[in-house]
Amino acid sequence: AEPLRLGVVVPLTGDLQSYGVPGLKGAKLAAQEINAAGGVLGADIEISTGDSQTLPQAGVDAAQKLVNLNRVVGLVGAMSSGVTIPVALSVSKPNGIPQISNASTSPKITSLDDNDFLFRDIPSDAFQGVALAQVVKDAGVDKVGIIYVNNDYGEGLKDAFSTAFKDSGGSVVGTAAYEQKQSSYDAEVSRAYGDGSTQALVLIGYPQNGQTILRQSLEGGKFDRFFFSDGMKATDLITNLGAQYLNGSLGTVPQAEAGSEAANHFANAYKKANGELPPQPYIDTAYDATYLLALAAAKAGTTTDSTKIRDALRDVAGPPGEKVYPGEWAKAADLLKQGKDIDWVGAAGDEDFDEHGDVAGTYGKWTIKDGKIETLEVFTPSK
Amino acid sequence: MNDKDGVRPVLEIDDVRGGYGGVDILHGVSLTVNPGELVVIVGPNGAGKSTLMKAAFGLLQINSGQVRLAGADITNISPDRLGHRGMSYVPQERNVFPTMSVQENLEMGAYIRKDSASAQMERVFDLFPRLKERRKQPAGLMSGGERQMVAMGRALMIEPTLLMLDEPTAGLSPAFVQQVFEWIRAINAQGISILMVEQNAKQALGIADRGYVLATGENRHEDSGAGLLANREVAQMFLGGR
Amino acid sequence: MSAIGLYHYGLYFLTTAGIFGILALALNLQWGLSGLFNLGIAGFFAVGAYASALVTGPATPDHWGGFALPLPVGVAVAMLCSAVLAFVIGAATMRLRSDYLAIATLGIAEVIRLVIKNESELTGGVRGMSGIPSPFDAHSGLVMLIIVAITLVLIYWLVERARVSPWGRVLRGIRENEDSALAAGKSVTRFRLQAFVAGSAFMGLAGALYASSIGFISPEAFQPLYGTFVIWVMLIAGGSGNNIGTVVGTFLVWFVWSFSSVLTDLLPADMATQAGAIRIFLIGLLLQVILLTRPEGLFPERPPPLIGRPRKAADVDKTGTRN
Amino acid sequence: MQEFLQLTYNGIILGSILALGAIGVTMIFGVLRFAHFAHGDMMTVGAYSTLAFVQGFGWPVWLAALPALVTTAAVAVVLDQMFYRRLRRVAPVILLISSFATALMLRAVVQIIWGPDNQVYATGISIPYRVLGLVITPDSLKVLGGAVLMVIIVHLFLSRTRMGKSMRAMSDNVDLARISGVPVNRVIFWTWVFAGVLAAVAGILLGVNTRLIPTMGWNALLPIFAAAILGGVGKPYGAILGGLIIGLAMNYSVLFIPSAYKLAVAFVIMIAVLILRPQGILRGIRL
Amino acid sequence: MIQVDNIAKSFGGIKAVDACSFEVAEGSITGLIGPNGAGKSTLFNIVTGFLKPDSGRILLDGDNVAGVPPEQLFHRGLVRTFQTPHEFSRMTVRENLMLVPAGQRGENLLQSWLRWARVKDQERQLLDQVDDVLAFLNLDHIADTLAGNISGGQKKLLELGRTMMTDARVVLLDEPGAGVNRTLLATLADAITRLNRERGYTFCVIEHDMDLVAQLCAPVIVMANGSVIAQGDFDTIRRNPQVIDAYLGGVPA
Ligand SMILES: Nc1ncnc2c1ncn2[C@@H]1O[C@H](COP(=O)(O)OP(=O)(O)OP(=O)(O)O)[C@@H](O)[C@H]1O
Ligand SMILES: Nc1ncnc2c1ncn2[C@@H]1O[C@H](COP(=O)(O)OP(=O)(O)OP(=O)(O)O)[C@@H](O)[C@H]1O
Ligand SMILES: [Mg+2]
Ligand SMILES: [Mg+2]
Repeated sequence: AEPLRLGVVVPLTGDLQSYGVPGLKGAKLAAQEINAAGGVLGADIEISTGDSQTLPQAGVDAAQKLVNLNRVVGLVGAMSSGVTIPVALSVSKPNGIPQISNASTSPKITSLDDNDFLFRDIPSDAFQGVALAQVVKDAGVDKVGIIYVNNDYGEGLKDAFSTAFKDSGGSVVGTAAYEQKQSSYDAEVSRAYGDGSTQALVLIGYPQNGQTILRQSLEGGKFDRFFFSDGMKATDLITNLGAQYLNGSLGTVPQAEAGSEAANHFANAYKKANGELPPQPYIDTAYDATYLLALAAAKAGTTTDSTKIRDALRDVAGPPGEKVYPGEWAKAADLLKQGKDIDWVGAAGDEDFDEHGDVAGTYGKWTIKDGKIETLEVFTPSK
Repeated sequence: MNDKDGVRPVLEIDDVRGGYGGVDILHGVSLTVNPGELVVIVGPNGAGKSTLMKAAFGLLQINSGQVRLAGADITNISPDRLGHRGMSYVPQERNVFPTMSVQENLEMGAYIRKDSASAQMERVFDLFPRLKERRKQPAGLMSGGERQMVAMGRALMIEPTLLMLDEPTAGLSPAFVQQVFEWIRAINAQGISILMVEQNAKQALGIADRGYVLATGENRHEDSGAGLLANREVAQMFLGGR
Repeated sequence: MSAIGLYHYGLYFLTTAGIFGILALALNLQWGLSGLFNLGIAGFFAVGAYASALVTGPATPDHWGGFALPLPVGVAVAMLCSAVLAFVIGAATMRLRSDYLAIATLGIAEVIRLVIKNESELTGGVRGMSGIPSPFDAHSGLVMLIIVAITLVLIYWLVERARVSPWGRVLRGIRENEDSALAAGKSVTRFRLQAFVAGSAFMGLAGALYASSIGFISPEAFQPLYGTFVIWVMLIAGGSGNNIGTVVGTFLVWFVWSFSSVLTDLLPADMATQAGAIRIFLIGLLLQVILLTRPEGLFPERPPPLIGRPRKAADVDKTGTRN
Repeated sequence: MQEFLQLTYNGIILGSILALGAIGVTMIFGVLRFAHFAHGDMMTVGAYSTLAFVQGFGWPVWLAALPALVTTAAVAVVLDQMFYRRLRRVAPVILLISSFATALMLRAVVQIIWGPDNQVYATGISIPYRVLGLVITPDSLKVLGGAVLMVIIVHLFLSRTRMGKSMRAMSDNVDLARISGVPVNRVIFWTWVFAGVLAAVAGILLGVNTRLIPTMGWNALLPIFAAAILGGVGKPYGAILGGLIIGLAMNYSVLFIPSAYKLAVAFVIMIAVLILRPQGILRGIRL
Repeated sequence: MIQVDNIAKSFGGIKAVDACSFEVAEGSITGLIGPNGAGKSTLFNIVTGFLKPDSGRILLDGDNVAGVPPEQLFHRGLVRTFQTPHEFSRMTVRENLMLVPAGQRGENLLQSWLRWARVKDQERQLLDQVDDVLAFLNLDHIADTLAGNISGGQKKLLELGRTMMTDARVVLLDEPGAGVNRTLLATLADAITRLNRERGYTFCVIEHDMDLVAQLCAPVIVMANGSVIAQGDFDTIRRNPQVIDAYLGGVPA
């Protein structure tokens, strides 16, 4: 049969370039596993890559080429909503190509008029903000300062967090947005520190600059207690900064309810294929997205009809059906062949698409203990 | 005039052709300056006089022919090496460093000197007292004539064996023109050879040992200064007749 | 690769190149003709895009605007906003040396981007603006291409005529020597301002078309250094001062930019992760080669034809200046 | 007051890094009359080549910096020989575009070799000193020391050699400089060596102060240009002042407006200076 | 026609022009001479609006125009040349001249876009006019050369040519003769005289070539150190000991 051609649009250059390659590796890992386990309907998955250069124009161009010239039937990506949405509007939607973003958390995507071709396997940032507020509150902290990355991810989380946190009686003393291009963040730290009554810093961002912000917070003696969003869940951060400083810090991350088995499988498989799993988020989601497209193709019985693949996405992603986990391609393919229903539980979570193509959030609460990241519990934030 | 038999010319320009990259401007020009000589080039505007000077000083692509300094081939040599060989040159246009002060301009003239140039600077200041008054003023803000003085002064900061001047008196007041000519004669008398382009042709040829008339990139006439002045055709065509 | 895929990609490619072409022509009006060193292209482009999106987009609680007016209105508003902005900036900076104007406009573009990012009441902030309509809902289809193509031809015609006209002559004169232009009674600031404002208005127009063709805009689309530089590269590679060159340069550079991935796709699989960087490296190298071999661009500037006289083979001296 | 002092100190640290970058930019502009857009990426090269020696041989940063300075200077000279030298006779804007291309290439090379992720010279944080309630970290002192040292070297270079004057002469009138015997090519060579060294030091200090990523230099370029302009282009001492002003202004700005506008403040100041004092703040001061 | 009334201008500590007063009478060819740095060019810059005087008045037809910008003065018939040629270097010699005339329709962008035929008409006439000037100045063979690539003397001629492209009433020439070949200089002098006689141009000429001054100018004004030290016809001036001392340097002109 025809190979299943999938396209991955990631930023390999430009501002968010450090997320591109790991995400790409995640997608490729899934393809390798599936191909090794017999492929989709007997055919291999072929992954083509497009460099979004972190720019909407370039991202759309890359997607156009993937769809029109490489004839891919499904897209994974892109990173930021600023690229994901234009790609969906000018490529996926008009060409009828299912697109699963592994990283865009903007609430805008939920309501986007995309003819149901745009999905994402990462929850909208509205949920995580609530989860994070709950974690902070449960830790007995009432007054916080927030530093967030000034993009749609950061702002969305910050808004959701602040609202939820205030609703539960907490107060936000200082808030500062940070621009990724800057090299020093003392001023932002001061601003978040506010009048000095803050008990902890809530840091919503990415490790690149997050590392600098933490360092300057610690060195400046302003904060020594931290709460992190998923973007900050990174072992690198701990080694670079020194474990003792981050002991007891808490964070949230979208995570599968079934516990960490799926995630562990993924981490091990990644390690085997590419070496240590890097700190960046959105690798597991890229992996899941690729799996989901492949499962949908297997379910739809076609590697070429993108609309049918889209139609099958919800079936394979959610209940009813037998749960299948990362690394269980052969089993899944078998079940599908027998006409049975399956329910994918991914490395990053349950990944059950709702009517908007969004996934609900269950969140892991993680902490840093003796230089290691440990998951304490998985929970559904109470609205 | 010296007897030059057996003496090597200071500067020989031998059948030089060249231009600014496109068409040739010089179509085989030849010229000689013997030691201690004062040679003047005259000719209509656009004849190629300045071009010839630039060619001699390595500022122009020479396509054929040769330039020799004291017998050594210096064709297409880089201009920053010529100072060390005793050549000094005042271009017609853009001949000062506009944002540098008068004094700094003069210091730039002495750039290749190893020894102190202060004595020479005093001499230049004696010649052009105005420059001394204005030693701190940026050269680009000087009047046209004052700039010309700076340009001359700069070239005199080394004591060259060959001094090349492209219209040194343009824009100078009559008193200065007179003075500059006298002074050119004086340094020439010290044994410095001089090659000079002038539109003040009568006066220039008056003090010249020899003169060349250039037109449309070719040699037209060559004679002693007095000889050219006496030449009716030259006077009619190139010196303004009267 | 299928024929239909090629066709669709072709539509998209040409539409995008056409929008870039409008930007490059506008820049040629400013730099090529008038020596106005505008490094704020992305800013004017962004203002046009947002202005048009605000008036043509659907009503939304997320930000101001959303009047759902037709595209021509959006275009007009875009041009007006960019022009007004250019006028304000220009009135303050037209006196500056060209390299100062460059850095000033570069800074202004960055400020504009930050304002767009942070004033979310007005612009939707980092979330961007979605649902920007395009005529007949043809975001990257044939209709959009036709609209862009017609606009490109029109702008070409306007800029070319401006170039050969006495107006262009005055501007080239100002570019060469301000004092002389003043002594000839030309109001340097007024002419410059006209060129700056007209060029910026065209950039705004390009922004409006871009917003309409892509349907969603966010601050990321308007990176000052990046967005601006691509246009400069197009202009210089094609030949600044030469409108044909500008358009050819645009298409060529965009082609190279876009299709350099074909080269890096040939790399062995384990190099795939470096492919993006290698591609950028190749783009840089190619640009260098163009500059080294054709420093005046593929089509160097030529004095315009004498419009009052039937064309004859004007043998213009094209040698470089050395003194 | 306390906070103000802290912002001042932090502003000076940031400012001195910007200043080093700006001196390089301003010197290149002074001699060759074009804005060198690859300067930020030369900083990146300096920072990463230091990292290579730190990681490869386990050297301390200051030692690893030495070969890195040489490397960066060599890169600068090679770039000049390969590209810029051939474009010197054409309009400066061509050089500017060429340097943009160079910037793309350098960044790509760094990314190909070292990958796109965060890197650090040394892990852990440095325990700060507290002086009068002011938080002063050892790293920031290193940055300050490095910057001051470089400024002294720049000063000696310009005042003790004829380079300063040669550079100015060339920027005024290249042909006349050559006529006067200025070895133009040599001056250009040394300008690039020096610019390379300055860029490398700025990049290393930036890396010490924060971390290394391939876009670090490119992202620092705009404020560096702002600093160079502010000081009056072509004036190294002005660039130092410009860097400090930009650094301080960016830090103080958070007292008044949202921190996301920090960079905008740098530009608004710069533009205001351009309009009110187009020659930069330090018109009178010369090399 | 032009009255310079007690003008002063200094740069930093340097008094370039100091209490300078004189008059350029309508229809005259007034010579302005004086040692280098006397302030002649500075005065021109003030009269033509390129510099603002520190004090004093410039009367043009009785109106004080001190500080009026140059482009406006041009439209009042005041035209100048520069001492160092200010050509438009990357434009052809012909374009350098075509640019000058005022009131060109095509200078209005909208007219250029919308009324092309009329713009074209006007260009046609302009070209003929330019051809005449080029022929007159012996520049016709280099009409299509870029002005940056012509010789120093040719640039001076071009400078003069630009003043011939207008309906000037007063023309201020800053050293039109410097660097111009003597043969051509005679032609140039003729041209100035003819423009003066036939078209009624008033001239004010800075010049260091005494032959030219003698032939052309009456009256002659002598400046030194920023103010007028003598004026009158050339023969009187040349015998003025002060002038000889400051300027002529004992040369019998
Ligand atoms: N912008 C300026 N800044 C400082 N000094 C200036 C400036 N312009 C002119 N000067 C000085 O003012 C004096 C008058 O200059 P001006 O150019 O008017 O002289 P000039 O009479 O035209 O002389 P020349 O015959 O040499 O052209 C000179 O000493 C000159 O150095
Ligand atoms: N930079 C240049 N590029 C191209 N052509 C040039 C350049 N400079 C001069 N020319 C051409 O070369 C010819 C000779 O010019 P040159 O400057 O040598 O004349 P000249 O004899 O010095 O005249 P003048 O007495 O007017 O100074 C001129 O016709 C001119 O058009
Ligand atoms: Mg000449
Ligand atoms: Mg003068």
